[in-house]
Amino acid sequence: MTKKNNQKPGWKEIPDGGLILEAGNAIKYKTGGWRTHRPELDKDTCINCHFCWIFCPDSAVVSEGKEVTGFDHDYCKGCGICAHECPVDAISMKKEEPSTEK
Amino acid sequence: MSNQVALTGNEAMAQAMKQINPDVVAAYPITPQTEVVQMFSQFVADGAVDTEFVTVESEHSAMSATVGAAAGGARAMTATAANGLALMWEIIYIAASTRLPIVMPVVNRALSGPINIHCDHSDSMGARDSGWIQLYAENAQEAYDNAIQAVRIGEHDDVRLPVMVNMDGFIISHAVENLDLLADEDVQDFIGTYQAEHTLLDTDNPVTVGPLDLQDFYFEHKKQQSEAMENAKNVIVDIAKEYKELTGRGFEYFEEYKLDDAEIAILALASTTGTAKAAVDELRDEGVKAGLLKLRMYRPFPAPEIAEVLSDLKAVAIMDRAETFSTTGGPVFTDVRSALYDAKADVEAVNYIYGLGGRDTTVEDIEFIYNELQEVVKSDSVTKRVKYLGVRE
Amino acid sequence: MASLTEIRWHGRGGQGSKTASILLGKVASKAGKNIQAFPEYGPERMGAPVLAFNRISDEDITVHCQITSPSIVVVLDPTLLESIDVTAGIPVDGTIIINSTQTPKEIKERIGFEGEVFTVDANGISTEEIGAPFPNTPMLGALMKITDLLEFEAFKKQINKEFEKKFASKPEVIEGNMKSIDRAYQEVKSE
Amino acid sequence: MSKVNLKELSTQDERLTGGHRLCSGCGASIIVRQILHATDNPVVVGCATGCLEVSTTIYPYTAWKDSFIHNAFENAAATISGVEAAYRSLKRQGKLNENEEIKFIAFGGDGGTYDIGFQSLSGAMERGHNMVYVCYDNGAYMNTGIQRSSATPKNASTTTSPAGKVIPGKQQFRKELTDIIAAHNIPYVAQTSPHNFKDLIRKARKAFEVDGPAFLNVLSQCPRGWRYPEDLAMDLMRAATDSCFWPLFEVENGEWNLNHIPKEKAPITDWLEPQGRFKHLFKEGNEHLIEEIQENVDKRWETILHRCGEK
Repeated sequence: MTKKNNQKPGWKEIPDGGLILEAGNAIKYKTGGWRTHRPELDKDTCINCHFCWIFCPDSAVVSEGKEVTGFDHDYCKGCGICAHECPVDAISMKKEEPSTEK
Repeated sequence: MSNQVALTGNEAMAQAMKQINPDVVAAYPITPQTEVVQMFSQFVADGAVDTEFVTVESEHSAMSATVGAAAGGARAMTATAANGLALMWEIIYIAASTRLPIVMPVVNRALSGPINIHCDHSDSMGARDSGWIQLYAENAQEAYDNAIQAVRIGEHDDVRLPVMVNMDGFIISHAVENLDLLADEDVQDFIGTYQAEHTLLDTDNPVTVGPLDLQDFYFEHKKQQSEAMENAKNVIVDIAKEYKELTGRGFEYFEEYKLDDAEIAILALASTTGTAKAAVDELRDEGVKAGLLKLRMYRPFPAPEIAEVLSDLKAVAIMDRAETFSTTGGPVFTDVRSALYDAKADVEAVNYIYGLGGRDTTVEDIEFIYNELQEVVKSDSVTKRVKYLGVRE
Repeated sequence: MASLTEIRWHGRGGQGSKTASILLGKVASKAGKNIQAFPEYGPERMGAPVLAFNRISDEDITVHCQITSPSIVVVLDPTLLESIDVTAGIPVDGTIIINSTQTPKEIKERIGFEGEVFTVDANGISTEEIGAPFPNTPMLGALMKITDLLEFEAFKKQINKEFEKKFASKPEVIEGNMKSIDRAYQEVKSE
Repeated sequence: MSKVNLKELSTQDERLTGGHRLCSGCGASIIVRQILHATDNPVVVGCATGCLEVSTTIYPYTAWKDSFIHNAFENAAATISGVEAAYRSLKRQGKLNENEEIKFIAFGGDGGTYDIGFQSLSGAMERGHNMVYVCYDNGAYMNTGIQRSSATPKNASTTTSPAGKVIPGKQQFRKELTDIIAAHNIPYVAQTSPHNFKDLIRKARKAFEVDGPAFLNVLSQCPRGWRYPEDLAMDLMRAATDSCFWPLFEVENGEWNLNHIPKEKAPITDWLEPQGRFKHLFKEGNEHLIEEIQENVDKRWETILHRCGEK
């Protein structure tokens, strides 16, 4: 048995039947690393229309008090739908640095 | 406390379901189980139960909806037979692995094809490794008793597994016999109320049921299931004892019939064991030391216990009302023989495949097996390990 | 098993042979007997020849095989004699009761049976008392007369209760059925 | 019903978290978010086997903040039927909080809805369970690698209906599941698309409100199966509705209503051309295939116009 395998909980330590009891714990799994381009918000241009927010597949557009404040880069996969749908071009897609391509 | 009535096996099973009063029943009719669904529908129509009855469009959906209901914290039941059980196949594994204490009467019938509506065990025997507890009954009384105990067994904290309550199609399901029913309140007292530990409907504690379970955890979940099956053995004994205190009836893993001093014996399950008792009685009158082991609990399989009671015999015949087509015998045979191997018992074991598709099995047929066992003992040899009882050449 | 009585019912689908065997079983059960009542199941529909069976005993009944040598055979439809061997498996000291306007002697000759034969016009009785030929309940009355399975008055009292359950929605037919039983009990003919 | 106001909606809690493992630019999670923003009630979500299911609940993680159940591929509707039956039973018996109303949703892809789950869906709709069934229709079995379904558009190239030397992709037109579900005479049936979030959220609200079953058929982009630049997803969805390939309509208690009539009906090539799965249609000699698709769309659109009383 590999050491890695031993670090995970054993059969006595996990709930029966494959149940997951911690709702929404997928936030512990970060998907931001999948991204090749990151969205960047120009707050001055933004009109808070929230199109980016409603079209985000990854619940990664942050809105606080009805105001779009930016992106949660832990989860954003960089699809760019937000940037494309922004009616005022307040979002630009920037290449992730360091680039994954060497 | 109890009252004797004359009911068909199906009527008895419907009564058990009514007295259990499940929160949800999702079921689809299939011969020979149909009457159970019909009678239960009438209980619902008359307001005799609190059950939400889901008239699904197939057995696949019957088991699917029952899984949903049980995951929602309901005491949930369904019932089926033969091809209906086969159509549920995929979901019976999910019911067991999701650890849902569903109780399901199965009115045993041959699994096609060619299509046949009569009794054999090819339906439930095929499901023997699905992770369900399986109980078998000699008669309507035992089927009724098993159904009530099944609720407690499945819901027990150490178990939490679904239970299949088997009853022979037509032979028991459609025959009127005497039996004692418990009073409704005694059934309710016995089974108690059900509180699932985690349910979809507990909105304060949302739960995810049925995730994608990959290489890193699936194996652990299987180990849990296996452990629950192991635990079921003690739980089944405890509940059988408690039920016997209440009713004076019942067995734990099996019934030993004139087995104490027996030299030859038959191991069988379900309705044929009643016929076998008559054969044992007749042989005993002739001075033959014949005995019978009637298996009630087939899953989990009580291997050491069976080996212990069979070890002092000279020869045992194991009767299987199902084929495996492995060419090495029926399912019960292979399990029993393997148990005897572990016990290092010096007892010849032979297998009789019988009664497929409802073929009648008479007292004379069973006496024939005992006679052959006597030959095995006398000649100290087995000419053929697996035989078909009464098939035409 | 000395007290065991095995009965085979012959009828046509729809004539009530299954119902008769179940009624007999339930009544005998209430009288403290151990019983079985079961039909033979096939794909038969209305009109096809069908079978039903009873076992009645003071001892436990554990056997679950079919009945192949009944001591009593009840035939609900005389036309079955043309196509079915109703005597199959009956021992020589067995009994046949048949719904027929013929005499037992005539039936005996027709079927070549050595044992006892009884006849009763169950169709005639039920037509007069219920308004249509329902031979099964009169045949139960005849069966009570010629066997000592159950005490007749107790049988009637109990079967009346069964009818009350069975005919809860049409109580008017109970009286006709009870009269049919009484008349068949009186009118069943022996040699 | 109040207007769909995104600023207001943005103050609600997110009920599908990030950290799920759907593809970048997937339509399914956008649809789920829009649906869940259409109700304030607690929900129980059922899900057919498919992309959404496998990607949001990989043990030991779940992206769902509400209760969730996956049972198998073909039985999401039957499974939710059972949960909803449990809810009704337990509530009737006083075993649940009587002031809390739970909504029941089943999600399925087109595989789990049009095909293998069709019987279970039809049964659940006929029985009248109080549930909202949402089909996210991306037109193939994307989860297992883009195999054709009965929702796959004609001539789309999939891995089981590949465009080859003699056969130009799928040979059948897609079946109109929305119409079939409407024929179940349930209280509410609608077809919608996430690019028109106002339409989708309004329809989801109606679906939650009706007493009895509701069905939403939602066009869902799939960058992998459709083969287009993923940021252009919503343009593509607009092309689907503007070309009338995917009409937005609803059937409320048997009454058909059209919710979007394009100012100028776009040619079907606006929808086909950006997608790699239709690339072979634009080779010389395949013009007749495009014509045939256009004719089919025109005919369907006429039918819809008549049904919705627009003609």
